[in-house]
Amino acid sequence: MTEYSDFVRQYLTVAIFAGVGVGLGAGLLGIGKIFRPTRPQEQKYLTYESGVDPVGSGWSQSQIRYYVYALLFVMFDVEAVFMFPWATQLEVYGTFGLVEMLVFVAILALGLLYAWRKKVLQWV
Amino acid sequence: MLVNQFLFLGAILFCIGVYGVLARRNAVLVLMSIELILNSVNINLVAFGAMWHATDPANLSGQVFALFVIAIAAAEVGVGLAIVLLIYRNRQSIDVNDVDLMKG
Amino acid sequence: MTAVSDPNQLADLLAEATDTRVNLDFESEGMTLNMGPQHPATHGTLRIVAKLDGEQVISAEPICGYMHRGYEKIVEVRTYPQINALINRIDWLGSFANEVPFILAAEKLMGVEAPPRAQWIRTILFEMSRVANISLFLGDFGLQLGGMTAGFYAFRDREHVLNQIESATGGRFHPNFDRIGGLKDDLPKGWISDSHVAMDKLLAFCDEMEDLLVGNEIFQSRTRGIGIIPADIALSYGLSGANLRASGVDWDLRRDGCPPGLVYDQADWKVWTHPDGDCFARTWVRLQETREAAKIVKQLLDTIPAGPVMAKVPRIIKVPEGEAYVATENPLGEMGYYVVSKGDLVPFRVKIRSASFNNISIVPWVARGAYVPDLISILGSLYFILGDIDR
Amino acid sequence: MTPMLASFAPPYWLSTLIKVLVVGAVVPTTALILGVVFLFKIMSWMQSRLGPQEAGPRGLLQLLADGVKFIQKEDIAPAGADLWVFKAAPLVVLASTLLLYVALPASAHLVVDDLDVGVFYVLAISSLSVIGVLMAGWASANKYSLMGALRAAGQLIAYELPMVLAVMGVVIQAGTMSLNGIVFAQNGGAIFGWTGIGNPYILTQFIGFFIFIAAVQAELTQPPFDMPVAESEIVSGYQVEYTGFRFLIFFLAEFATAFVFAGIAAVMFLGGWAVPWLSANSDWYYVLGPAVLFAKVMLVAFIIFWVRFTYPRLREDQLQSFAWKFLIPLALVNIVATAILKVVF
Amino acid sequence: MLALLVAQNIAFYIIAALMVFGALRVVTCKNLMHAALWLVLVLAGVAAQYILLAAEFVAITQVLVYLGAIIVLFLFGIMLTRAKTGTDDNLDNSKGARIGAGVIGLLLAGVMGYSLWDGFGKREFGDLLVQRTAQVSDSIFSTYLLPFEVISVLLLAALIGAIVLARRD
Amino acid sequence: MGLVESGRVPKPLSKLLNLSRKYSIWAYQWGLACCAIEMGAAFASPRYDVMRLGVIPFPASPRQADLVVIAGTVTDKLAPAVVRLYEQMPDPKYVISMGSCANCGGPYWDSYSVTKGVDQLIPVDVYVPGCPPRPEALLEGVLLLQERIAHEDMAERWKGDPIVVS
Amino acid sequence: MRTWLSVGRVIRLSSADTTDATASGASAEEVITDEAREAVLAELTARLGDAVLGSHIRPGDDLWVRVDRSAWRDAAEAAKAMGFTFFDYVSGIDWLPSPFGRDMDAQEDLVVSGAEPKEPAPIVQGYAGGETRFQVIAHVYNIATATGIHFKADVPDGDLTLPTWTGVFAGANWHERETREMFGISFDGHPNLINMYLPTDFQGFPLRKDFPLLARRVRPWPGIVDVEPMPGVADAEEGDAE
Repeated sequence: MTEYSDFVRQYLTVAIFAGVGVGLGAGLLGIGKIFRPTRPQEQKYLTYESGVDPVGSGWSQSQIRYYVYALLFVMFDVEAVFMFPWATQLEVYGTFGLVEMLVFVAILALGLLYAWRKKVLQWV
Repeated sequence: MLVNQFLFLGAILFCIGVYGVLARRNAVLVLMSIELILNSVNINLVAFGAMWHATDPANLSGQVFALFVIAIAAAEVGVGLAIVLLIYRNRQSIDVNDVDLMKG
Repeated sequence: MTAVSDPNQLADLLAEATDTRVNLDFESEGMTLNMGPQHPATHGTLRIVAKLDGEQVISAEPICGYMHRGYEKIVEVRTYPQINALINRIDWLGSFANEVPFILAAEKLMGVEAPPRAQWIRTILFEMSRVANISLFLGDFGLQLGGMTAGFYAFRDREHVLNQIESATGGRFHPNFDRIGGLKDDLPKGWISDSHVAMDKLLAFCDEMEDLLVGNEIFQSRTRGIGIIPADIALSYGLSGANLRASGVDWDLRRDGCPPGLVYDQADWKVWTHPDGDCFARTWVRLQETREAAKIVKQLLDTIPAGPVMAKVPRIIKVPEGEAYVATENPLGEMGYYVVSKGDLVPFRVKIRSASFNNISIVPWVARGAYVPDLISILGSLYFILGDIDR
Repeated sequence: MTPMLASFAPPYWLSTLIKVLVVGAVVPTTALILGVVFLFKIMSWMQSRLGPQEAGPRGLLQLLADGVKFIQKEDIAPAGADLWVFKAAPLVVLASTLLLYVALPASAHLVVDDLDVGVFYVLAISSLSVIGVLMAGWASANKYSLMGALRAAGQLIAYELPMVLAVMGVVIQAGTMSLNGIVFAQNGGAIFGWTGIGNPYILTQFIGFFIFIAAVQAELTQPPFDMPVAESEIVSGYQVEYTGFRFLIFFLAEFATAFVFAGIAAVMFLGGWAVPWLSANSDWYYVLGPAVLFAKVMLVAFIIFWVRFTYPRLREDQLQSFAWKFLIPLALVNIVATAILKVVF
Repeated sequence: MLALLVAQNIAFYIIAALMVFGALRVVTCKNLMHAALWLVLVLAGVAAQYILLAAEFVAITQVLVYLGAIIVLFLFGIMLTRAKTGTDDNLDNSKGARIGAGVIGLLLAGVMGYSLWDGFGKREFGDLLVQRTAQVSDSIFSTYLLPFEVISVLLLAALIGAIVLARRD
Repeated sequence: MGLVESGRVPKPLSKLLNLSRKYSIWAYQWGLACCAIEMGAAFASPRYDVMRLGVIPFPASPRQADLVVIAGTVTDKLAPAVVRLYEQMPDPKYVISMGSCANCGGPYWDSYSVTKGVDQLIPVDVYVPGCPPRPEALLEGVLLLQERIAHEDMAERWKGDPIVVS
Repeated sequence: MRTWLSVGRVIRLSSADTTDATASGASAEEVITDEAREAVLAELTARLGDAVLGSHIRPGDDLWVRVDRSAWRDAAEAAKAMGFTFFDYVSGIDWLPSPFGRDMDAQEDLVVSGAEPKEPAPIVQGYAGGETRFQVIAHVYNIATATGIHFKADVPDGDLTLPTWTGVFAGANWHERETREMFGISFDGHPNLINMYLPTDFQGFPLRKDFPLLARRVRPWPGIVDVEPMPGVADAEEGDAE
């Protein structure tokens, strides 16, 4: 039971730090708010675009390739998730664990190979 | 803590997710709602896992199942968004009501 | 891919939309990226409007005129010596080199020739401004591609040349040293040996740049095969200087069309060309050119003849009636002055043919289909000076 | 003195308060140190300049002056911006940076949380800053921002993966994910039975170290991977519209992240807070640990910044290919090789 | 002991309230980007609940995969389909459909609430044990070895499918 | 309303604030004409190295800048952009007009397309004369500007006369 | 060293072959005619026929050819076919003497020189003659023979248009835009004839002689110090400079 409470406390600290991170930034911004001037000018709030009126709307249909990269990332991220527990316990599993993971990695590596061969890893 | 706390939370999230799937017409939002559903399921799984683990320390089925669900969710979102993008590219719209590819 | 497929039509639409005052939103698909007039990539106030599909450029249109100072009109109301002071500021990096073709054109109309010593010094200073100009290019191009240290080294070593120019002419930047019929002054004492030292430093700088930048793998991958300009296209756009030679055209006005008054035939040097026509070729040719320029300077320093630096010319310069076109191989490329005189104190009409104007006019052609980061490589390697485009 | 320190067990709230205060002081300090030392001093030295000289002795307070100045700068949000998202984005980045410090051990006990899943936690948290970046880029309603954010996100996720895979070798060797556990494993390790210097994993995992440093470089969006903030094309990417203090938060977060990543690299590959000749259980590390770690961090940071000031930048597709076609396969091969060696020996 | 229990419950309810609020915003808000950011809140809350349930590894996995990767996918999806900066009224179905969905949701909630209460009542967790990563690993590599390998095939299939879909040709 | 602007800051604090502004002048990279190269030499050349004085030429956008050096000819076509970029800078902000063209039109005083002095468009703090001024002149201008900032009263910020480097 | 008369010769100076670098100026001076350019002119005349309205050769230096404006584009094509592939520039000339007094200089200057604002002088065209106030001039180059041709064409006041060269020399695009902006001469078939330098709402064509520089009208040139009083006297006072 004590183990559990220690465990939760560890993560309570993490949560506190997340709060502190936001609070620190917000607090400093608050201090800044006391000091900083506000001097509205006609063009101050226009979007910066090298000094001219924004041309066209601000939106881009950026290419799909970013999406493919993100997708590949997700898949391999999941792979890595399964790899970490395996890595800590490899000594216990020995050859058996090694073979299991090799199969796992090989199957996903096929995916990378596929993407490579289909040329989605390079620009059009 | 009660087991039901978590189960109820899961149930509420599940219902919100169902509402989202039915009420939204933007495909990306529909996918987000599905994520809500999957997460509510995961909460249930982990809660049950914790419950059984407390009695049988060797039993981690709940967590492992949650891991598998996360993996499957990743695959689901990947393919789902790819389909959405494909639809967007072809029709400049991601309104699920407009998508009637299957109808002749 | 795009609604508009005809490049000309697209360019028109684009130009319409990018007018300074009226910005039409003609966007059908994709995004219009605007760079400039305030943009680090445009060395000043050029504006590039690129229509993008993702990161790929469908078309890019340079908008110039932000630095248009009306040179061709102003010179019609200035006397020849006044013009000489003014035109330094066209290509502000190769300042002395701007003066020479104009002075030569005036000399041609007047039938005057500078004494040999003046011709030697002219050539030396001409090449020095080339070194000063292109050494900055090497650093700046590195800066454009993210290698910030190169820029600092360029500014550091360029000072050696500027010092020499300053001690000879009194002007670090805009010497206003050339005169019709010769030069303003003779060289100061000890200048020749100092110049040798400076040129050695610049040669060392070239080696350093080759190590730091041109030889760098990332640099090469950013420039090789990017922005290829074939020779015939280059000719029909009137590209000149290193941009033309990088496309494999063996053409250098210093060698092939050298006007009298410059003594390039007195030195042993080589015109470098590169067959590739890509950004790397342009950089490489420029690097070699800097070395050659330093070599020319060193050779000419050893052979300067003695004698006066000024021919006999009237104190009030009135150029006889006539028309003349003189072009020289300036650091940026061919710079020429078409001078029409009516026998007055002032020229009747001067057409300034500046190198960057032609060099940049190829951007819409060469940028089509490039990626946004390549646009930077292309712009950087074409190497322009705003004043030289807009005048 | 040291035994007393070891027996000092304050209640949770007090220890947490101390931790918060210490980390709250350490984060800006490390960011300032890295900024001044590398951005101003080392960079100037490499570029044969002097760098800032006026603010404070030899200009050492330059960044402090910058900080105070930025506080009094006007805060501008462009008219088209999504206000809340725009304002929250720097905080997300700052919080994710701060969370990284939680796991960084300065000695066996001088650590905020010695998590059982330390490495895993670090990797998970480091992927959070992507959200902040995408928020910033999207909310600015600026084309440069958007392009920069997309590039940054594409790059951060592309290099997150080599980073994850690079540390796998270390985890296999150490058999634990706890960062302190990794330090102990290195300190008490042996190279073919020789225990003279322990077993700093840089010797066996030099491929992992290389991949990790390259990935860190990319995560920090520094040259040669600084396409997302490339000045010469998209001005400064997702930071374009940020003024005053919000910009400073990005700026500080960048250096703080550099510090903590260098720290993680030092812990995982260079033996962390321990020195080889002194057992990791020694009480001396209460004092020595932070100093040793700091020295190692500066060493790693020097490598990172040296590359930064020397190389031109890679193009977006080139850096993606570099990640996917070189680093990731290499990391996979490294994992397999490490695993085989681990099982065989 | 009691204090811990109270603290646990307080933490649970705070997080749960945030999550429910976030989830409601996800399904109702008029701005795609905001919906995604609310989803971030919900997912982070889920990770926090895992921590409360002493499931460390899944919690961090939740952060790594959901917050670090899937959310990025969503954000890319939103940006690639060119969402508007401001609010967008075209995200929801007609009012009738929404009411119907709400009714279905409430009905489901009723049914599930009843059955859950019926099934588990006031059952306590008992003493929670921290579920360490090594145990998770042991479980995967013993009982669930086959599903684990199947996951890789599934990921491969998803990858290939998505690449085929996303390719531009 | 910020304290700094209202001038109700206690003396030691306002001194600190002034000092920080004095030693941290971020200048954004915008060269216009010939002077841009001399500005570049002052900014980037190891020989002049304006960073010594605390002028940091990092930002590429006006949003993070404190100082803009208008280095070169301002044409009528460019004038709207100059004004906009100036206005897009956050307060407090400073302007150095470098070179004859920016000061008064310089050698292009009679041209049909050149604005006769950037002070017609935006308020100028320091004028640096020369065509182009040497980098040292710009450094002198920066020093004078720093001098002024050190004794600046933010409430009175807009009332001083411009400085001319001579 | 070379004098002007030898310019037309190609002297390859690459370090490999510097043998013929010493073209003697003496022999060149004896040449009064320039056979190479005569030949170019002859071929152009053959290709364009009557369209060649006038020509001027400065031996060893340059060639001017005035063509009819209907043949403007044909001239470009002919030149390109003859190997003149390097495009240099296109521009215009306004031959109208400045209506703002002599050289549009300051009033003080006029007082010093004693000249009253005079009647507008007659329009006198330059080399290769001409009939109209506006002429368009273009330069193309043959890099194989290192010779250039200056083409000129008359543009009558009533109809300031000319066929475009953009189809022949792509680089003409910007030059024609510039010419249109500066002189108001438009080019038929140009794809994109918009302002190059000046804001859209700019009034007038700056390089026309009757476009006043208002700053000068308002305030005289402050820098005149060394202009001698009488042009006639000045001839007698010619001296060494420096």
